[in-house]
Amino acid sequence: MNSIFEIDNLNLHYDDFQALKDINIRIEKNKVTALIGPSGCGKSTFLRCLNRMNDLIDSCKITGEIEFKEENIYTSNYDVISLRTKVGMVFQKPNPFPMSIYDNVAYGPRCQGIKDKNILDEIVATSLKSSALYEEVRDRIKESALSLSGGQQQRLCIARAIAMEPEVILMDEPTSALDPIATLRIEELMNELKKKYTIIIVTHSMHQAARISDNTAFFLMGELIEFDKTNKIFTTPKNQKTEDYITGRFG
Amino acid sequence: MNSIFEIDNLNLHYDDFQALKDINIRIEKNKVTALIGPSGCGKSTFLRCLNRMNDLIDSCKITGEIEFKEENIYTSNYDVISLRTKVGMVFQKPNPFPMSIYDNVAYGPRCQGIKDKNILDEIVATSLKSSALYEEVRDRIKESALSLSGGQQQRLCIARAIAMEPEVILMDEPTSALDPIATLRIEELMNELKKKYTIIIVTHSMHQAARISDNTAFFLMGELIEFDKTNKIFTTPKNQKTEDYITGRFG
Amino acid sequence: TSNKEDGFDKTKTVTVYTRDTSSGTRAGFMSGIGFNEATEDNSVLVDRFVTKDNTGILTAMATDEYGIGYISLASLNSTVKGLSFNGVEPSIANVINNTYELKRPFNYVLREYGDYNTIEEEQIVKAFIAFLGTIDGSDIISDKGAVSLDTNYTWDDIKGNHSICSSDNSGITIKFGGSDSIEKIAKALTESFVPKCGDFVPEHDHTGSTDGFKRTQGSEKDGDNAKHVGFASRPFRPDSEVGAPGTQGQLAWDAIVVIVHLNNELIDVTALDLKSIYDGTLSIWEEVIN
Amino acid sequence: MLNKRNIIDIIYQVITYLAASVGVIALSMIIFFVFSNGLKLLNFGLLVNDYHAEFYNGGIDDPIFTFSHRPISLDDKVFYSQKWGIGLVDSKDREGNPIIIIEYISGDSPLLEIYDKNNEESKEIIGIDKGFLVSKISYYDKNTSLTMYGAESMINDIESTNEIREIVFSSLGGGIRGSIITTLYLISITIIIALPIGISTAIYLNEFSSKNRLTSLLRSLIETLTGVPSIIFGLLGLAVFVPLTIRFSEATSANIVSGSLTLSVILLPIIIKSTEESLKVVPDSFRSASLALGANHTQTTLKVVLPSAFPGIMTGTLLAIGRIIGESAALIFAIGTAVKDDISIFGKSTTLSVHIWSLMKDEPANIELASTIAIVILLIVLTLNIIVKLISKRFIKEF
Amino acid sequence: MSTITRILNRYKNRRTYNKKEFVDKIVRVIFMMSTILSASFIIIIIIFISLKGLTPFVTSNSGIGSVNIISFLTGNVWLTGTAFQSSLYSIGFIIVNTLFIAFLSLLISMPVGVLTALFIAKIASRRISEFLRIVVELLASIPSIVYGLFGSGVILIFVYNLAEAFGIQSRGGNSVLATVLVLALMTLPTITAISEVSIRSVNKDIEQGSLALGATRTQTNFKVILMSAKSGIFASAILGIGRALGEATAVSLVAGNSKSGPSLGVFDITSTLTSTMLEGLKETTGIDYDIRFSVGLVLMVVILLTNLILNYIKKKVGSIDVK
Amino acid sequence: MIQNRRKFSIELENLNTKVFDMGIEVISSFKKVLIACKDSDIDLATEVKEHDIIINDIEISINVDGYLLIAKQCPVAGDLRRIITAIKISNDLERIADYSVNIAKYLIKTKYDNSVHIESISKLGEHIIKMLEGIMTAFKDEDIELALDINSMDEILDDEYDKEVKGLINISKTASNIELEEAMRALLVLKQIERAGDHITNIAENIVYLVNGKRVELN
Amino acid sequence: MIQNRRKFSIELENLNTKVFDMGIEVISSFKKVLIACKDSDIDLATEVKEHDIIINDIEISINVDGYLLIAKQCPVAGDLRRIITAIKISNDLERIADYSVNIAKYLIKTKYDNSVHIESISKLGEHIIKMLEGIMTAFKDEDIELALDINSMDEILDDEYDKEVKGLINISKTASNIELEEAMRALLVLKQIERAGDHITNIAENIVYLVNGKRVELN
Ligand SMILES: Nc1ncnc2c1ncn2[C@@H]1O[C@H](COP(=O)(O)OP(=O)(O)OP(=O)(O)O)[C@@H](O)[C@H]1O
Ligand SMILES: Nc1ncnc2c1ncn2[C@@H]1O[C@H](COP(=O)(O)OP(=O)(O)OP(=O)(O)O)[C@@H](O)[C@H]1O
Ligand SMILES: [Mg+2]
Ligand SMILES: [Mg+2]
Ligand SMILES: O=P([O-])([O-])[O-]
Repeated sequence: MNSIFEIDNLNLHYDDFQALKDINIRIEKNKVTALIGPSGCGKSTFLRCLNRMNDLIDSCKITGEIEFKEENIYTSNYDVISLRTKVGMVFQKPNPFPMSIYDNVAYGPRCQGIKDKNILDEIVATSLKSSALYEEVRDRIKESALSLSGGQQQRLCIARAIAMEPEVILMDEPTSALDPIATLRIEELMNELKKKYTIIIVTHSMHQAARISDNTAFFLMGELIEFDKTNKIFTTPKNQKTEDYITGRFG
Repeated sequence: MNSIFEIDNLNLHYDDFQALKDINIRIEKNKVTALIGPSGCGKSTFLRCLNRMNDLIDSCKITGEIEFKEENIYTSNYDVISLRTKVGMVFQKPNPFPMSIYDNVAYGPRCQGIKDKNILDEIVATSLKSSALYEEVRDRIKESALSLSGGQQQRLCIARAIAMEPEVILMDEPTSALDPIATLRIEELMNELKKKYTIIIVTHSMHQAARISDNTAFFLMGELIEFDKTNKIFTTPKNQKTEDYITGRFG
Repeated sequence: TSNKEDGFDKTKTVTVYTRDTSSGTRAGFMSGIGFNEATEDNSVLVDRFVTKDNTGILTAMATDEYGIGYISLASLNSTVKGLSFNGVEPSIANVINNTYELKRPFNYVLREYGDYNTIEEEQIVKAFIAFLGTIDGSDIISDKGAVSLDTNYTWDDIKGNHSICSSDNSGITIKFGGSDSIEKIAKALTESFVPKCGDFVPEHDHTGSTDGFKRTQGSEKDGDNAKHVGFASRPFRPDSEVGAPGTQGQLAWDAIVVIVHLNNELIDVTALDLKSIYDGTLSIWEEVIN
Repeated sequence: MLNKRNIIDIIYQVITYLAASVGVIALSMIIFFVFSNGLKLLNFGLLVNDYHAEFYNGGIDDPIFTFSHRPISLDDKVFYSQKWGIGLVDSKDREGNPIIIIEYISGDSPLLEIYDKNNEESKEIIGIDKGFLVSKISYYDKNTSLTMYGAESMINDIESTNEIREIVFSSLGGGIRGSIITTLYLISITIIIALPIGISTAIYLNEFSSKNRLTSLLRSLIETLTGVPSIIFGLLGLAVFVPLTIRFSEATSANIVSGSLTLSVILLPIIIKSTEESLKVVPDSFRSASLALGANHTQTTLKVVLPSAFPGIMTGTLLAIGRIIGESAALIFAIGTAVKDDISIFGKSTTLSVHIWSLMKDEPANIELASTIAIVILLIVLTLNIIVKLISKRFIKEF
Repeated sequence: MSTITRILNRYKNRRTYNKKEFVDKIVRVIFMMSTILSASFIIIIIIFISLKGLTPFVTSNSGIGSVNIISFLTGNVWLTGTAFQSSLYSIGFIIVNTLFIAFLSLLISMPVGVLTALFIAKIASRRISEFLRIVVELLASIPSIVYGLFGSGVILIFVYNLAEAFGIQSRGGNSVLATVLVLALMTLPTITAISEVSIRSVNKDIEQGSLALGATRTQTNFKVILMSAKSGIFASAILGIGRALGEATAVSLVAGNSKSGPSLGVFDITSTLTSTMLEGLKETTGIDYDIRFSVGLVLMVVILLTNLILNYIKKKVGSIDVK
Repeated sequence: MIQNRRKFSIELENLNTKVFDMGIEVISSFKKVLIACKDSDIDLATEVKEHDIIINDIEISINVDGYLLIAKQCPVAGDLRRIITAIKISNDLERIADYSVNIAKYLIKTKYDNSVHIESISKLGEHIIKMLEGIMTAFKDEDIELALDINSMDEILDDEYDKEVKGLINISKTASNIELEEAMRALLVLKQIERAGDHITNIAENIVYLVNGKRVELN
Repeated sequence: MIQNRRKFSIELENLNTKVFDMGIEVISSFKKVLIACKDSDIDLATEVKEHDIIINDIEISINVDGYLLIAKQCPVAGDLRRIITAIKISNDLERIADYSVNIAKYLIKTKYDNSVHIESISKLGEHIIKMLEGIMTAFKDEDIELALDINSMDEILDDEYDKEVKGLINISKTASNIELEEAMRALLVLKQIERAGDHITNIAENIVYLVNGKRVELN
């Protein structure tokens, strides 16, 4: 298995509360990995470990190892900023910056110090194309990103992440604020993207996980209950808890 | 067919924009009727016609007839306030008032002028029981409603509507802000409630409509494309547009 | 190039500080130095003069080494240097003996007799004015830094004439207003007079000399801010502020001191020099000091 | 590339920290200025004492001298008269003026016999004591001893005299109790007037009005009010509210009510704005929910919308109170500058900040006391701040 | 049918609804009256100020002659020449001074205030920011006279010494600079407080979005957070400039109250509409009194126009994307 | 706990019950047709033939229900297996019922006496009924062991049938026409039974799949 | 337009193709076994027998795919019908393949010459292949008309078989043992063909259901 993330014995505490318990998992490259589980089970927390967004939370303490491309990202001299350029993230609510569409996409590269107009233009165009947004916005690329619809905004956020040419894209419930048609669009998009990127997605919707992912991890109360091929999980899960959850018995 | 609402040639304009086009429909009593359709097709607008909540929108102009229990509700001397006590409503986001649980449920009856503590107590208890919340909150009925979880809050909103002993409950995407477990709870609850009330629910989720409703109406761009038994709609819809929509081809 | 030695550089320009045109101090000062045109007219003054209030001038002189300004003698303190005027040192003694010429009168004005709500009010006001003329009154005026007028009888001597003062007046309010320069003195006067006159209630609302006349006998005498007694820190205007006979009078003199920074070498200044400084003829300190 | 990025980053950081420290330092400097000037005068007495000193005119008819010696314990600064058995010391009052204080009076001093001269019949003994101020002593035979000449001269004068015509004692005045009370009155009355009108207006604009020309006209008129400088409000108060209160109440001049009315006008746009903001934050779904339950507009507004907007309105009110406390320009006209001890709402009196203003108008200005009052204002605002925070926190927590 | 149902139905069918709608109407009228009352004050003020303020232009001012409104608005000396000559009141230079000072003070207080707000909201530790927030809120409600006090006690000396260090002889520190500093200081808490609120209310999502793109904290703060809070920041500027334009007492303590101008050098003495209006307001009569209301009228117009312009810019800036 | 999806659970349960009931009906059909064979009871055979309509209806109803459940409830994992296996098992049961009907049809059509070969018919008949009963129990109890046991019983059926065929071929040279005809008729009946056995194998496969999600190829 | 669910549509398409391919395989099996009959080609028969494994695998794969698609995509309406009919048709196809295997097995087991009855076998064999080809075309084109036509062709099969049975019974009294045996063997082969026809009826039913969602009971 060609894994891009290798997580060993990951434990995470918020102050005294243990949010993740002894997680061991290997995330496959160029695959879509879905994280499912009931509310509060630690999906988002886990996801945010992978690009060290948890660093922002003071009370958060981490032990264990997370290796990204065979390098432990939780060492003190690891370059977090460059990690985040390699591991992009898309959030639950579309959160475009209040700037033009162009500036949104160019934001990341500019932060990296790229100033050349031509290069930026190309990055923006490519990213928008990859996120299947280009056709819809080409004529108003200088308009405010906030004028886009919810689904378009979310694709813009994906374009923004892609503009950094990351290797992994983390998505935390990226469609939960969208209507079903927009959701389908994003799902299709993920299907395209996985050819180039590794995608890890948190989703509340079992069926979304089933539809789009190659592998599925089921979390429960901070524990990784089951991790397997999605086909396996949704047809013949090994663990009764998983079965209970995906069939809606749980609660 | 024992219909509680009879809508004939309903047309609705927001200023120049026609949001509903010549709708004819009969809503069956003590059944769950689901309204589905893509975003902006007029589901909510239609729903809000039924208890004249559209009155609040200045630009909204209505023609056609809506008969509730064989009385046209859009006549000038029709008593809107009493209509709203008979046609309750539950909204997309759980919106309990920032008061205690008790006060939330007692709000409607109190607005009607009921002051007797005993009667109110009983109304509150009955409504909470009917909405399957009583057991969970009985010990903290005087606490703030905002301390409840999202799913509980939504059930509280249902209890609040039930407290008026309405005949119809309108629900506008009542579960779209909830997690899947809470959603299942609400769906179960609706199943109970339909024994006593007529329920009309707008939902974005085709599958929710399939799961819970007896009849389904499919709207598209302000038109009622198909209205039939849910079993029919989700297995063998008559209209190709309906099939396209429910199978996700549409968009 | 700086010729600064001992912290004072004579080649610098004089910064002229003045009160605004409505000020009684300014009126007194300008007439004292023979520059009457400047009383209510800024155009005759040197360019770029600075307009400040009393405190402003005082504090400015503590900072601005090259400034010159004027204040009431009562306000003079050790943070600035008060100059002799025409060779006479500014002191109360010199004011009393009339050698110090830079001064202005503190005046009062009453409501017209008969124009009071009650007879008691009128009598208390009369008693108060009488009190101003006693040694007890002038003691208080002196205590507050102004220069009192000559007198030789005490309140005890005349209090028999004012029977109103032996009754209980605690329900009667007497309103005082006018110049705010006189506010402190007026307050001290009423404070000490109140127990002597049946504990009437004094109410001080000092808003400026002009209001002194305006609110007792002028345009606002029947208005909401009407006063029983008004004060003015300047002579009443002969054209517009002439009251009924016996209702106006002087209660004290106020000496005006020309002040400069402590570092300034100047110790004495003449009226002519001052006029030249204020009209801009002398603009460099060298010209003044030599 | 990374290096350059780091450098730019650091530059920005430095700018931020620099600006923030300039800001913080400037703000702290003001606080420091206020405290360093005002702290020494701040004591409980200042807060509760009268502004006006109580004066006693003392007389003594036939003093009997016993010549008591100067007690050794007395400080060197104290000047002592053996004849009269009294020790005086120079000091300064709260406003910075020189005063003379009785530091010691011996048990057999003839001065203990002093009676109230204004009450000739009863000749009630005043009973002077340590701590009294002696503002002057006058004699039959020579010039009066005045405070301005100092304690030493007063002792010398008295020591050489056998008869005293009159001796004036007083309490220590200059307390700001009256101004504090006025300020509190003003706050309460202003809030009582402005809050209902402001909230009603906000409710009308936000909940009841339909979107038409008239509404937007009313709204812009009210917004325009924000741009009016407060001195103009003062003139309005003077021209409108002072006469109004005089016409319709026992008031005879500018008074607390006229001041409150003026402040109310100043506050209206602030209260309306902040109430509207907090009404806007109330989710529309609350309104819909209430209406859908068969409540009418009034019930919806009063029972649901207003309570939800409560914390916001509280904050707005706090802002308004801050404005009341800090306002001086308008009040100078609308309430006047008379400092009083007996406060009545239709009487004259003045607030803390006008008090500061008049102190600044004194010749010379009394910066210390002004700073002390500023400290008091700060403390009041701080207290209010904390109270409001606690209330709204509690409110938020509970509901 | 349960008893409750019966009771409820009784209530529901009691036909109290007409009464309810009637109550609605009454309440509506009451609230509308409040609104009209609130709105009427500005009209009263305008009428009142105009009555007085327009008098000098339309009457002969008891024989002195009416003031020429054009020269009043454009001239550059205030009451020089023989007193009470109607043609000699001019405030053109004062308008320039006022705007210049307000602009400069904003130039100082905006960056400092906004960055301080940024510091409080985003950089400082929780305790420090809590503390600073309280300090700022306190300072926002200190009477402006205290700022004047600070100005005359500290800033004048500072400016005087500063000028001296530059080899310039200032007029005791009374100057444009001192005025600007006092106003900047005075508006600082307001600007800081409001900007801080709007910075704090910037959606966390946006911040995280930026960080997740590999932007540094600083880049995030400057490029995204300030950008998103710009409408609040602008609102604070509008309020700040309003305060700066309308402030009278503090300004008159440090401006030097020049009578001619305009004063564009930083160490020049200056004057503002408010200080001019306030000066001797109580001591004057006739035209000399009324003309100050004319100044007040001009001040109101200036403030309103400034607000309009700033609001316009705000709208523009709100929709245009600043990089 | 199952609170959340009570309705769905009930519907699943109903589907299960329907399948089980269908099994009961099929068993009763088979029993009846065997009795008819034994007793040459044409009426009973006719009854069995007509009863087939009911069984067909049950199958259709299971299909419709299963299909609706899938469409409406989006089942996954065990739930989905249950529905799909219900559909498949009902299909097999319907086939099995058809075989009983086939036998009944022969009876009716030929109206002949089967008493000669009745022994082996009875024997296999009882055997198949045992298997049917067993497999339905296995289905009900989700008992894989039992299902596999039942499955292996099919071999006996096959052996028996082979034996019978061999016997038939053996006697065909010597036997009388009538004997031959009787034997052939018996063979046809036995053939139906044997084929029913095959379907039981299918059911067993489906039970295994239902319970543990594994597809096994039995027999 | 289909943009939104391209992946799903492709998967559905694949499933369809698999079913069609399976049909092709089954047809080829049948064709081969008929040739084997004609030519008594045991090798070919063995090949057919072994080929069955592949067909079984396809069926399993269709089942697995269908099941996964249901579990993962929550299909409704036409989509769901397509999956379920795919599963059902594959089941029938597998059965049909089994019959061809049965024939092959007989051939191998008996190693006898079938030339006597080869005519009717060939005739019915060609008929069934026509039916198979027709039904797969109907499936591919979702052509209900064609499906119903093919369905009615089943009657010919039944008639032919009945005729053959009657013929067999007729000759059984007079015919030689060998003749009899040949006739019986032919009968068994024909029986397989006849039963394959029944399954084609099922497929036709399923095609109707697939296209318009109606359940019909054919034959
Ligand atoms: N900053 C925090 N401080 C303390 N506890 C936290 C924090 N963030 C999350 N938690 C707790 O950690 C647990 C896991 O949270 P997390 O957000 O990862 O859940 P989740 O699985 O993403 O839930 P959801 O589906 O609701 O997003 C929860 O119990 C939550 O209350
Ligand atoms: N107040 C309004 N003024 C003008 N147009 C409106 C208004 N409310 C809704 N519309 C328009 O009417 C159409 C129908 O809106 P409606 O809210 O009923 O859609 P919906 O089907 O409920 O959509 P959604 O699923 O997004 O809630 C939309 O095009 C919408 O833009
Ligand atoms: Mg989460
Ligand atoms: Mg809607
Ligand atoms: O100079 P005055 O303040 O006393 O008028």
